[in-house]
Amino acid sequence: MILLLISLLAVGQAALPDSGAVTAARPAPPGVVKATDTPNDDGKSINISWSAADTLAQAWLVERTEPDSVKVIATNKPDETNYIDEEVRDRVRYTYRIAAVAAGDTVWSDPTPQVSSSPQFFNTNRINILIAMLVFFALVVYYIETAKKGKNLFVRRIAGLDAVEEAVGRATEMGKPIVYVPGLGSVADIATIASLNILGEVAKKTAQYDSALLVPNRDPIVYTVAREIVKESYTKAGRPDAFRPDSVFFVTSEQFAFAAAVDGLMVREKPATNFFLGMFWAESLVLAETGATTGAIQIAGTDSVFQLPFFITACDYTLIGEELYAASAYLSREPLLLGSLKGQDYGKMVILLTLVVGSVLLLLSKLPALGFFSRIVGFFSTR
Amino acid sequence: MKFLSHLLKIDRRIIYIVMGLLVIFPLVKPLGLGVTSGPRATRLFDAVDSIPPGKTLLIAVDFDPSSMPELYPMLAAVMRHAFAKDLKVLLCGLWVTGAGLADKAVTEIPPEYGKKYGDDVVYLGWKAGIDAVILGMGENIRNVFPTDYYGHPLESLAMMRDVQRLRDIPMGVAISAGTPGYTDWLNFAQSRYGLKLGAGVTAVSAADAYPYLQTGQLTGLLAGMKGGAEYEVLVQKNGYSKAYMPAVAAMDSQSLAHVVILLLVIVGNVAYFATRKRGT
Amino acid sequence: MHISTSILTWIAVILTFGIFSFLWKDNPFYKFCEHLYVGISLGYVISLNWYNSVYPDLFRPLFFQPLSQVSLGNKLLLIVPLVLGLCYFCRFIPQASWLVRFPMAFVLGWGAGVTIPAVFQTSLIRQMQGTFLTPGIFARWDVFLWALLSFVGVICSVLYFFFSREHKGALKLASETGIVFLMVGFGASFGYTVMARMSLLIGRFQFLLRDWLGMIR
Amino acid sequence: MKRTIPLALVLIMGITMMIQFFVPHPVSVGYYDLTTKWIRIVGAFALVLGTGSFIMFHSDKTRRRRQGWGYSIVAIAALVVVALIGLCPRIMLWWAVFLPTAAVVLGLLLVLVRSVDKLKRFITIWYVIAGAALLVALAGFAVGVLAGRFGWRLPHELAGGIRPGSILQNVIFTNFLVPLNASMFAILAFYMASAAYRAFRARTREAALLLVAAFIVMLGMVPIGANVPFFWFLVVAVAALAVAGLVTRAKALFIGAGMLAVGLLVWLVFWKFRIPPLMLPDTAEWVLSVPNMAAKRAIIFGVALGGIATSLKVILGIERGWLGGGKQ
Repeated sequence: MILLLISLLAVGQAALPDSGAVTAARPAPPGVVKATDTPNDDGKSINISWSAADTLAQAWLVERTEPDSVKVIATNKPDETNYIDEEVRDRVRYTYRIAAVAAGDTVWSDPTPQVSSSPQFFNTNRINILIAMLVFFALVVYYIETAKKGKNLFVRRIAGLDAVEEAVGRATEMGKPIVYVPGLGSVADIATIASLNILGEVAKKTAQYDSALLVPNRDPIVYTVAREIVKESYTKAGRPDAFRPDSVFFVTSEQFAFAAAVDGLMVREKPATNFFLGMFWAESLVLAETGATTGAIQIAGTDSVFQLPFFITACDYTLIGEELYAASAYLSREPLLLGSLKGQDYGKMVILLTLVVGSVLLLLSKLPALGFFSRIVGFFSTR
Repeated sequence: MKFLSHLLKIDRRIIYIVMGLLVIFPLVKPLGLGVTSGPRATRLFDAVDSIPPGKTLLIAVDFDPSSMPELYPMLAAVMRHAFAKDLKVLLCGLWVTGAGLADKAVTEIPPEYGKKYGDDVVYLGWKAGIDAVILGMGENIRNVFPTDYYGHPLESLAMMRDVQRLRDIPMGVAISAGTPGYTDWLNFAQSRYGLKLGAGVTAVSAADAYPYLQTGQLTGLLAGMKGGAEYEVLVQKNGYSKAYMPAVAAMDSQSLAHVVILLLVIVGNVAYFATRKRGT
Repeated sequence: MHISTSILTWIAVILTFGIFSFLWKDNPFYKFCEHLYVGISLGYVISLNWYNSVYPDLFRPLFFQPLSQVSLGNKLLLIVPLVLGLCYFCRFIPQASWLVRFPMAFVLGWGAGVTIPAVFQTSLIRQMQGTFLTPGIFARWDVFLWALLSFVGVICSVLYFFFSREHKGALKLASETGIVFLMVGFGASFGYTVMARMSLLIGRFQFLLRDWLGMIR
Repeated sequence: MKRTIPLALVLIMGITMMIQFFVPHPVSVGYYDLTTKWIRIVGAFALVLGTGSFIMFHSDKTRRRRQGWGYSIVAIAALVVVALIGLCPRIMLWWAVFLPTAAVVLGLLLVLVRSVDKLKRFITIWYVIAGAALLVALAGFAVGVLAGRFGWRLPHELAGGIRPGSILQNVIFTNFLVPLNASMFAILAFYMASAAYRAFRARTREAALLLVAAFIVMLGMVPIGANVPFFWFLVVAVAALAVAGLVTRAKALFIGAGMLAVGLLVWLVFWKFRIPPLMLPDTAEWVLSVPNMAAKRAIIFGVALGGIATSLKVILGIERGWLGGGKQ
């Protein structure tokens, strides 16, 4: 698209028409008249553009000649020197003429070469998106495959996990229970799945230290999955007998009723540590506040940007957005999670690299010699 | 220090009562603090103001009753501005629960300017399938909305004759309370069909709109009830409407409420740090 | 001060106080209002869905409009979404509950296929274009300073969420500055959220004072 | 068979829609229009899932008499009545009021009958509700047909179910849905107030920074902060830091207060000892359009890449959570 424009302008300056004797009133016929099939469209449209030879013209007439008819199809205001004709049929040959109209005089330009419209199979404006997609898809698929082949991919230990360790330890010393809320989302939410992975880890610790664990749920499916995970963790820690089935329970599906019920639980049980990991909505405020007033250490983690500010101020440690996914990937070592996390990580690196290199080149484009670098910004425009 | 630790034990219901009274008081006895219009609201106002008369302004009603206090004054103010400028107004919505609100606006506001339904204002109604609706409107509005919200076929409405698809509409204003909302109009209407877009959002999602303002994807932004009040003031100052301004009336309470929250946080923190020093 | 006499406004007021009573204590009146709300909103959505989507787009063209208006080809094409839609009902028939996967696959596949390019276009390519440092930043001292600050802010905030290397040395410094930007960003959202909640409360009081008690205009 | 075909369908739909994005050819545009129309219809049917699980959950709670089962009846009754009033094309208003009450009375009668032990075995409360609902539906349709034939015309605007713009829709919308929905969110303001007092603490450096940014935005965005110079805001901040340092004897707070005070002095000198004219709203606007914009843009990149990766895994069949348990 850019190349088209530049070639148009260049040609425009070179071949200025030298019309014959020009009477004062008669306007010169329009300069270079070009008619091209509109690029990157589904056909049936022709782009006509021309340049004004002088400023006398008060209007432009656009005339189309087809095999069987000649018709003036548009009158444009002086400043509009292009027109898109959309009443054309594909594969029919047309020619166009433009007239400059001024004070009764109509001076016609010579007709353009024959042109016909046709649909294109690839939208050249969107090459940048295609490249970005292919690069990122390659990264994600590559890392998921390597993770599946068992190659251990390095993921750094999230600071939040040390806080989890320390919080469970504190609860055991004080002999008080731990309340773990796996969020209000459903199994389809990524944050809920990440929270359930971390629940497995916390349950293993409470099994070893034999401290009480309470897991209230809002979604029936999440409830059943959570109970399986806690049971499995207790058996893995070698304490299947210590698992109390009623420690994982379903409360209600109404948002605020659930928050009120968990508040009641926290005030009654006076837990040493509260975990709020998963998907939360406006009720996060109610939970975090009551938890804070009971003096418990609170660790939160969610990917919902709206609730993060409240968790950050009301809780002792907060896993922000993707840190929650990274923590669950680190703990579960599950190839699917590790693979896509690494793929996104290096996707970010590609973005940052492009931004830095692009910016350097763009700033250099101020120097006369490297002017063409300024085309980089255009490459990132979207149509 | 004993007083401070006692301060922490205040029952939450006392805070509720204090909060309620402080919000009600300015509603009954206005403090008259006045509203100054910020750059983002003025930018949207100028964009709508620059639309030539007779052209159509698209307004997307993507919110529900729970965000009515913040977003309905914006809808009313933008519609009053459009009618005063003799623009045609085309309403549609991606939220099912927003249908009643658009219907209320279409019945209450046009009569103030003697505008007739069908000639000056049309409400297309709500359709399921968020991106499908916008993309469908891009190609041809009729195959998404064969009839308007009240069942009249689009051909029978005079105003719809020169509006076939999104390209025929110079500008749109997406008034949205979340998703689906202005991001979908950006993703599908602007990038594919080049629709110039302004947005009115609830205060909660206002901060997230700034990246789109900086790239120029959004032309102007109204943020929360304050944004509504700013637009109402601009519409009134330019003599486009003398109607009652609910958002401006609420601004005094809004100011007082913010100051109360600030004081609560500061006092809470002072009391917390003081007593924590004693190792409670 | 003239209290409204319309029974409908009184219903709205009673329901408002029903929900507000939850502030004092969770009580039967609140539970009644909350369950009423859940039931009404779902019933309302069902009827609107019928009038705005299912009836005009499917049932009317398929069953009620004659062949003169809707060609046989289009009618056959409409059978596909009808069958897919009905599969949703099988979710509650134990043996055939797997049929619900077909409409879900159709919707999920279509959604993912449309969203991916759109997200690349609007959230990635367009936002990257806005982040580049262009020669335009040398216009004025503050334009240059804030453009540089935003650029550094974006880079460091993205690096904070980088998990493939330990945060040591330069990466540690970058993620430290990143967290500062993130916290200011969350602070801005916090401020706006407070503003939003207050507006909603003021809106409710405006309803009570104006439509019910008639104390304000 | 039960897993391979859905996975194939998700793959085909995903790939074709992605390719379609790059091909402007009329065939691709035609394919696109067709699938968008289908999606709108299938999307509307998805509501069946939500309604179904809602009714199952509440009816199960009623049958098992779990705590609060009475409210579940309210929920189901509200759903049935509003849905029926909405869907019946020409139900007349007083029929719409008369029939539900008749159904409820019938329901109560059956409950009484059911409390008699003999009958308990074969009439459960759930059948009562189903019976009442069926009765209302049949009566509504029958009346609609009869009204049509015998021309029992009520004033035009009273009839028409929840037809867009009909009187019934306004009544249900403005007097039931609006107050409930709006009040449900309005009580959040009260929670905000009590949480502000009892939970929002500057526990860590990050939380303190968050609260300061929040204060600037909150004051800057309301009329009361309109003509407050940012300079005074910083003076208050210095005082607060100093007091906090005094109370907790934390050296860091003192250093912070000192550095900020020096900064203020330099700024004052720069403005030749006049109060710098930078107002709070402009500072809030700066906080929003520079640091906040950078942070939110970084979050947009993260969320976009995360969303794309998840969508890709769904299309390629790597992520199969949505298939649900299932036998094979």
